[in-house]
Amino acid sequence: MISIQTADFDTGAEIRALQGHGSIGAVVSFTGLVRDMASHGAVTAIELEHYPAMTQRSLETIVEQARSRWPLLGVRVIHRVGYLSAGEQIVLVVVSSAHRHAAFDAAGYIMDFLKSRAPFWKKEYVDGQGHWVEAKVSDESALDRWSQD
Amino acid sequence: MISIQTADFDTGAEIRALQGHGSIGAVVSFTGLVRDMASHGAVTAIELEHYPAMTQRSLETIVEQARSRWPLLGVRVIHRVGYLSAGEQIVLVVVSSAHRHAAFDAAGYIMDFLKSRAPFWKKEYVDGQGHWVEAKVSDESALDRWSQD
Amino acid sequence: MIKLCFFARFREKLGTAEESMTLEGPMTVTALMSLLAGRGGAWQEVFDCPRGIMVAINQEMAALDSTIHDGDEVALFPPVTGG
Amino acid sequence: MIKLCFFARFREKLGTAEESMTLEGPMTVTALMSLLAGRGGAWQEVFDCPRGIMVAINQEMAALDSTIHDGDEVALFPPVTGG
Repeated sequence: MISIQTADFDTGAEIRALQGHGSIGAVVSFTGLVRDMASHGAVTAIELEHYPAMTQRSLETIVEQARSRWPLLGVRVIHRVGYLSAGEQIVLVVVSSAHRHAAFDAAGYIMDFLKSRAPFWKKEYVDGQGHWVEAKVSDESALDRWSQD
Repeated sequence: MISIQTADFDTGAEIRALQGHGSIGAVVSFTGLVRDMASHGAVTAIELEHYPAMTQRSLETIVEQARSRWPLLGVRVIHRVGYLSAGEQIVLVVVSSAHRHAAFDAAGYIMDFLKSRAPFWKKEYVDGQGHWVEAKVSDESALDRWSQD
Repeated sequence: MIKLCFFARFREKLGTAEESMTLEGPMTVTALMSLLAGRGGAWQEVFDCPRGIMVAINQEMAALDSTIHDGDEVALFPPVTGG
Repeated sequence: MIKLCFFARFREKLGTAEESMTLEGPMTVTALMSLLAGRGGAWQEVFDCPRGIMVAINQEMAALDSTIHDGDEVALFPPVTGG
């Protein structure tokens, strides 16, 4: 259900794998890619570092929280680590549910928490120089829309 | 960009086709499937009717509105018509953008308007008996969250 | 002459997908519906009450008080349920 | 003994990914950071100000006033930027 890997993934195959159940009416996928531009120039590649002992657990917690908020029928998360060239796939989240709003919301929720809670760090290479990506305030504030009261 | 067809589609191939551009950071897809259950029993198939002269134009308008609200890099919409068995794919929306919130929001927007504005009608077959699906109030009220002022 | 199109449940109930109709002059969608309801039988059942009826004029969504002109294509159908 | 782990910019700046450290007794994360900053040089630069530092104790996110006990694995890192 959750994979952290250096290998690439096949989005279509992962989506198909979640469509097996007859009561599924909606499948939403999110694919994150290495963009070729950063504020300081053209990005040729990135390097993704993670905290192996914690990353899997952190993603499991995020997925459990999503499952407790929405009636999901399937969840798949793949996050790559290591060197990735511009245009390569970084992350995949696929969620299936009976209804579309649950699937959309859960996929958005998982990505928002993954971005600001899961221990991954991105270094961008511009002209052969590595720069650690700074966290965006917008990633943290994106969590506000999921606060319940 | 917009197809109305009887043939099935390959979600993975459609997503890959929208990933070509280097400034794309996020791709969101929605796949709608024929659920095997309705309120009145087990659904074996559905039949989708549309208004050929209007459907394409209606979807184009919805996509244009989404493009005017979010900075999108690619949009693909496929909606099937005719007989479809339980578990089959009905509709696909794929949106690519530099950033994930634009991609999520635009895909959700397109689906919400498609559901309540595009001229498609669904008949469900339960025990060989066809029943026209009644529109849900929730589909109309889903549009409220996109009202700007 | 205008062209009338019926879809889904309406098409089945009325037993027809489209017809041509002579228009005396511009009229509202509501007036057209009254006229159709006046045919009695299934026509009255479908068009007696404008609630739950959607209308498109020349392939654009329209309202009950929209005006229909000669040469228009007017489609009458139940709320859509695609996707 | 506790295990300290450093990631990303911190790991590079400190020139080390992890170390073992003897703990006199339970202490807060803030106290640990002061202690590390006291080493001077890159350590001071990284841990002088707790703003922009995230901490996990035994692989769970923790706060500046969380208590560290003997045997814990304490990870210190900049805000995450995955996905």
